[in-house]
Amino acid sequence: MPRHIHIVKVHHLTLSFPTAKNPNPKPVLDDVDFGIRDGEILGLIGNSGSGKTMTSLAIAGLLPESANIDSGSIKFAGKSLLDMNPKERRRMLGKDIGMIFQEPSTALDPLMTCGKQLEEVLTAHKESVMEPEERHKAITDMLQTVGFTNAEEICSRYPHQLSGGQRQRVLIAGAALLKPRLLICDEPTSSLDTVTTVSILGLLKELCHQLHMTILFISHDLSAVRGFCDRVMVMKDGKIVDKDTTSDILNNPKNSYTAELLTNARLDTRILGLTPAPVDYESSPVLSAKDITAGYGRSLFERVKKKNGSTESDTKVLHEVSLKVYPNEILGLIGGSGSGKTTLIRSLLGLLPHSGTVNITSTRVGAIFQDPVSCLNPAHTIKWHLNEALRASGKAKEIKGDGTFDEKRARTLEWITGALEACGLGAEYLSRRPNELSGGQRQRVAIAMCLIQEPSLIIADEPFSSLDASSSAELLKLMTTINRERNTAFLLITHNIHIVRQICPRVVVMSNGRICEEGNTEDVLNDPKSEATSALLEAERKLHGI
Amino acid sequence: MSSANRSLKRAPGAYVFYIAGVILLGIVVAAFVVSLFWTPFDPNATNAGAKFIKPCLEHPFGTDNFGRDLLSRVMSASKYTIYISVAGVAIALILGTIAGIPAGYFGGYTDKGIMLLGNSIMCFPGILLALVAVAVFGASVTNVIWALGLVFAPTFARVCRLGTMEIKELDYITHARVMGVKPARIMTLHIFPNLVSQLLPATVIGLANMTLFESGMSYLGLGVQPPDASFGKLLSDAQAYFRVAPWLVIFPAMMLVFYILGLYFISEGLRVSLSKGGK
Amino acid sequence: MQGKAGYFVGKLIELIVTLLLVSLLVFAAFSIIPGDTARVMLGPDASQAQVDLLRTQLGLDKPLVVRYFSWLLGILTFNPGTSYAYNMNVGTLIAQRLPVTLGMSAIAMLMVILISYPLAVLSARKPGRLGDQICSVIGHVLFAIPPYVASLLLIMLASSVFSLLTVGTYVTPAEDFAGYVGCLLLPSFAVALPKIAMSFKFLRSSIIEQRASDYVRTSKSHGLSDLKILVRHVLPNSNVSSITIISIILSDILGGSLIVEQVFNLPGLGRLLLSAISRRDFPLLSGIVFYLAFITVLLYFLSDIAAAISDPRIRLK
Amino acid sequence: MKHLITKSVISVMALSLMATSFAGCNKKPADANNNAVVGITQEPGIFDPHTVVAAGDEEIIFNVYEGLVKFDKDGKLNPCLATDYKISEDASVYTFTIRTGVKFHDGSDLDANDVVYSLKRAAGLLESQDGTALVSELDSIKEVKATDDGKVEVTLEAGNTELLSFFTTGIIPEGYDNCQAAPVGTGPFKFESYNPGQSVILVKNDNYWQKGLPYLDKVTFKVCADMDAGLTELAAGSIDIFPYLSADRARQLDSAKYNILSNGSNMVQIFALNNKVEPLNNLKVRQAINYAINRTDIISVTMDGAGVELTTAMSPAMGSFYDKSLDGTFKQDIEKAKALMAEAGYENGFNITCTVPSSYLIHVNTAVELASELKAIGINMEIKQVDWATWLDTVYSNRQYETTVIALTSAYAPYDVVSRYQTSASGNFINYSNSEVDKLLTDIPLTADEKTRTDLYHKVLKHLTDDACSVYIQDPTTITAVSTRLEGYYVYPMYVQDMSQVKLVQK
Repeated sequence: MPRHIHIVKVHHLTLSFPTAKNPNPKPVLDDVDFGIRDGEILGLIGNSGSGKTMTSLAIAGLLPESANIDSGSIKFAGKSLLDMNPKERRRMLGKDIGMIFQEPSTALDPLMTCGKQLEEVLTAHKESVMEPEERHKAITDMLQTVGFTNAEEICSRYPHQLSGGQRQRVLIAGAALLKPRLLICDEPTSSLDTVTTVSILGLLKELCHQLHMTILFISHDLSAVRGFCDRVMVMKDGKIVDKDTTSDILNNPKNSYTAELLTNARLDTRILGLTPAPVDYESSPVLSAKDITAGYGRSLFERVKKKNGSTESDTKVLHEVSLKVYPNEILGLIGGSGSGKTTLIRSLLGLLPHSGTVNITSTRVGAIFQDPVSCLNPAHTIKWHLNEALRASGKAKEIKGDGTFDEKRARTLEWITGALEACGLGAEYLSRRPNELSGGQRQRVAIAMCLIQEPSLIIADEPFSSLDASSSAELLKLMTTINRERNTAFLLITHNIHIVRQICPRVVVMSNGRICEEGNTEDVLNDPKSEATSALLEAERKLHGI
Repeated sequence: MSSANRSLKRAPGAYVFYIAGVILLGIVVAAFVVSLFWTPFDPNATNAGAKFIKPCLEHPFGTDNFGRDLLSRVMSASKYTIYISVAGVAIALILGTIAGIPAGYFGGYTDKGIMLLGNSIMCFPGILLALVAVAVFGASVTNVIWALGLVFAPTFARVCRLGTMEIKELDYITHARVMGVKPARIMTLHIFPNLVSQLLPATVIGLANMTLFESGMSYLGLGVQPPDASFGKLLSDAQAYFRVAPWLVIFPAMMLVFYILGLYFISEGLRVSLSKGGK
Repeated sequence: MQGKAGYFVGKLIELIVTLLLVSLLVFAAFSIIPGDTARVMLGPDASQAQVDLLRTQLGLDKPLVVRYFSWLLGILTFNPGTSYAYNMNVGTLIAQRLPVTLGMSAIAMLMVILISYPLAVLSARKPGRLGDQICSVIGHVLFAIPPYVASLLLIMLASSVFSLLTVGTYVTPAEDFAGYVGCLLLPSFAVALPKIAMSFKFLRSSIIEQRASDYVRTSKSHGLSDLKILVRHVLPNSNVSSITIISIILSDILGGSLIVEQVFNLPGLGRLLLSAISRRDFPLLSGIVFYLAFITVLLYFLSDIAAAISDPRIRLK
Repeated sequence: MKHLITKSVISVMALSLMATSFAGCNKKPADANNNAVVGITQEPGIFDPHTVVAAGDEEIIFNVYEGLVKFDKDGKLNPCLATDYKISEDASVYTFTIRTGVKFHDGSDLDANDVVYSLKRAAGLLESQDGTALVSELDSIKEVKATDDGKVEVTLEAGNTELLSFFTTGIIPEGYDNCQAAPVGTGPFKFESYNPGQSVILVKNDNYWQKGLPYLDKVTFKVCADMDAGLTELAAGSIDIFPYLSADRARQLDSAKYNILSNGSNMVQIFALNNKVEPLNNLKVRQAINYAINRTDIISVTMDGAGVELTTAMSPAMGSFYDKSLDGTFKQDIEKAKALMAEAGYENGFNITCTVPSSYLIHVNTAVELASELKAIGINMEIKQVDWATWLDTVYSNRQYETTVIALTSAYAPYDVVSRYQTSASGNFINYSNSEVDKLLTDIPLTADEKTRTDLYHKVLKHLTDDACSVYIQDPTTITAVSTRLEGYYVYPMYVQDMSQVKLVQK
């Protein structure tokens, strides 16, 4: 085994948060022992609460005040970090150790221009006395390095004027400005979309080579380390449970927990064999939308200004989108973030003012949404939800029929229980409240509410993005079952190309508020005609190895 | 996020506030409940021969310039203080909810109109508005309650409006709209129950503020009518004699502060525990 | 920055509309006051003919709409008419009293800022420590003491312990500025006390919140010292969120000083207001109420503007 | 603007609007300049001698304007701007000889034309006026004219022996109509300035016709919010004279620094019962109420004992016109009161409302004490506070009330005290009606003989007491603190501050 130069050596580190009441709590880090080799990209994987962030904060010296290091040591380039005084450790930050974090939207001071914030990195370290011009040059150079062509302009912008990806680049520029030897990246991509993620990871890798930096890459997503990290460590409950090269971890996991993580990350194997109902494209569509154009409201003054002849299109999010969904069809709708998918859905559902026409044959359209947390009203029971759906459908009278109050109630109950059971949940769930249910169960209740209304079309807006792989698979199964058995069409919005491949006979790709490509799923995905589709496929391939 | 949570945990826990608040409020409420059945003396019975008796066994809180027993008066004053603050808050709450939820739900011109009205009311220093309202309609307990209710309604309307604006963006409301539920039903059955957690601390703090206002108005002679009294009225009556009979100021002030502080502590406890639970 | 200009214009229009509505409310409120102004002025023994004559002289017989517009015009040109009771220009009367109320509010506000700000910064440095907890508990207690009770206690304290401060003798600023400030110190403090607590509580939690925010973590990772983070990031951000609170506090102080000046025997707007109420002095009453509301609206407007200037995020909605 | 109001309406004790308390301060005592500061508790407003209403204004302008006659400290009328006067046999023509050598503050000389103008203005006889008297008692003047020999002849519509005291009305220069903004009179002090809410400043009239007077160069009437504010200022030495103190406050003052003067105030505090409403129209009920209350206790809790008990409509300050034989008529006797209630058919009592003006603490407190005492005979009295404007409107003008508590003040003239009990009198807000009293009141002004007149007054008072027309409570004592550095200050039986005699104590 070749000897490596470890830039960081964490030696049997144990860390806990003792309180007055509980002086000996369960350690947050338990005997963590590892090294980071000079120049490598080390992945640190684990679920939330596994201690990966604490590990990185311990290295950086940014642990909360209440944290107590019970034993162990951390060496950085041979120097013991824990023996240094706080001032010395602070000086190392930015200069020797750089950090970037998960949420680029809040990681920059909203009141300060990006240029000024980057300048602080330089002024904070007195050793590097620089003239203002020099500082400015260093900053613009670094901004160019991280991929900005308009570095000067970025300097004078406020954070809210930049996109998420741009902000993350600015943060990377800040972290890399003094060319630290170690860059700690704490989930830098988890709030970014696939395409941006790929580009940020590419940038980090490039910086790593260009500036000879070592990267500690923290993520909860095993698939994100593919093709990026050299080595991967897996953490669970404050312990490092697995440590190996990336390819071994991904292809040949020795540890059972790693294997479990890996299976959970893979949806594709579980949904093989789901077959959607056959579609008759000759019949009249259940939904046909023509020339939908929509945008968000503007203030009175902007509207006044508009009349004086400035640009018209900037607040429009959708441009003349036309769309048809046929009976029994599961239509996939894909596109990057900001492509206008959600706006389209809201327009179709009549929640947004828009121009153009929407024709829906069925009286009701069902809808399920992305966030399982907010899809049900936390103040009411499941039974109330189903009753409300029944009431709103206008069929309540019909269901209740005639008879005594008790008879009516029994019939209603039977009806809503039937809908719930069709979604795989028993009658015992009726009296529960949403916070007692898991995300997948809540989405099922949402579907049950749709079923009560007996719609011919259900619009599903990214229903899987917040669910884990097994729940997603269950939900997909349910959707295809409903599709087959109840002849319900679906309009499925997703960013997950696997799913589209598996269950959608037809797919529509959106980009910049327009439909850029549509057709048979096989044709579109195997032979993309538009750049947007290609970019989506490329990012997916890089990230998930498809 | 994590460190914010931690600093909250290290602050005195919600239960400390609860206990302190319940004890303080409990004293006042106990005085109120007991006064409904029994007071040591008739709170309004004067006795010129027993003026300005210092606190003693027979009169634990002393007597006032009419020779009335202050303990009995304080006990019966708690009735008016509690009644005015509770009724006033109820009115403010009802008005605020009726105005605030539609403003937040519909947005646009409905919102602009309602908020403009609310802002206009808030433009007057609260006490000024209450004073003028009572001056216009006459000084009586009912009018004080209405005036205070009106003054406080915009505060509740704001809470409701902001809460509604947040909640209406949530998927379950969107879902209800897609299902075709009528706006009135969405606002009352879907949104309102979820506002309760936000309205609760606002209500408790509103009770405390209402008491402060009421005592200020009583001080200016525009509140409860003699010989009855609220804490504020007792205080304003006592001020003429506070050098001769400081106990006339001390005991009502103590009860007033107990009541307000008790409410503050409970609202603080509610706020802390709700913000923890909301995570 | 063009967006900002639009924002300002929008706020200005909002200000004007609010003021119009306020004026309508004021006028409506005083139009429904029971009690005939002319009758009150003339006393019980005057004949109906005399009362009617006076009503005509005062213009009280004209339709409501006409009276509203003539009143509005007067009040907007700072010429709200002649007080019935004092037989003097309302503007002059208010101008004479304004130094007391405004001076008191200004001193109280200064006290609020000077006391609560450093305390909040110190307290938030180590939240949960003994000092912080003592400050918080004292803050709660102060919050629960009505200003006039505080005035009373302060007078007791000042007279018995210090016997230094001049209480009760008002000096105009033109006569003796130091004396003017001196006689307002104690009443201002009484008004300021609960607001110090309020501002402390808000600033403290705002600073704690800002210190826990992501950009502070970023700045830490950039190697900035705690002091620099506090001065350059935490305080500016908590200031932005405090602007609204400050304007609310100011408006409360204005209202509180109306009561406290009664206790301290200061010839301020509060006393004028009460005498105007009891004498049904409509021009005076409406003038005071409208101008006080005007000051408040202006405060809110200025706080919106200040927030917009200091926060680059506030632009178009 | 015209203030057409009678002088004798109701003005009320200048007791505190709101009772507040104050602490001492260390301001230097008023310096040894030849001036004095008087504390007042009512905001001044009107300085026109003919439209003035509030007692608080009258006490100030007493020093600025003078009438043909003037009261002295004992309540006696002395010639002033008239050196002499004659009243005709039927009391319908008053003839005044005008003093010569008197100068107005603006430098012009006083002559008969000024007097004619002033009296006509007060009586509403000027051509520019509509005939309504500014001073309502002078309404009965038919004509005022100057005779050739510098005398002024006033002709009345009917004989009235009681009118002389109203010729104290201030005399102003002929044609002058700006008394509100710039008062001009002949008094010992000239009007200097008025700062609303703060002070009225008067300066010495160097040309005053009484040689040697006044002694002081400057008098400042300083507005204090209430009694306690005044007390603070006294303690601080920033005011020299402060009237209307309560007994317990006066006791707190340092006797080395202040002399305490007390005197009856010629006021009648009354628990007014509306004689027209049930059950107060029943004599027995009214008598029962009179027997049920304890005047000593009321004076004790409201005035700290500083008041004179009353059982009839006149204050003992009125001298011989007051009927001493009525003293002690209604001594508290609960049993008797209960018996009377039973006789009237109210053995179980009844509910009643007392409408009091909220700005007068003494009356509110009296009502509280009354309510407590009336409980003993089963009367539940609810107190309803209203502001002064509402009180005037509903209680005094429209008489829509059951009971109220108020202090009746009057000019220092016995007729002014009792005339309101005439059935048709506008001031008869208790709706009292007794034909014998009406007759007596018609006779009094026509009776020239003082002895007979005194007798008639006693008869009126006896009727009022026998009919228990209302409950007369007390004549509150006026207590005034005067700095020991001043002398020559006297408490008048009427509501004035005479500063002309006040001078510094010579060391």
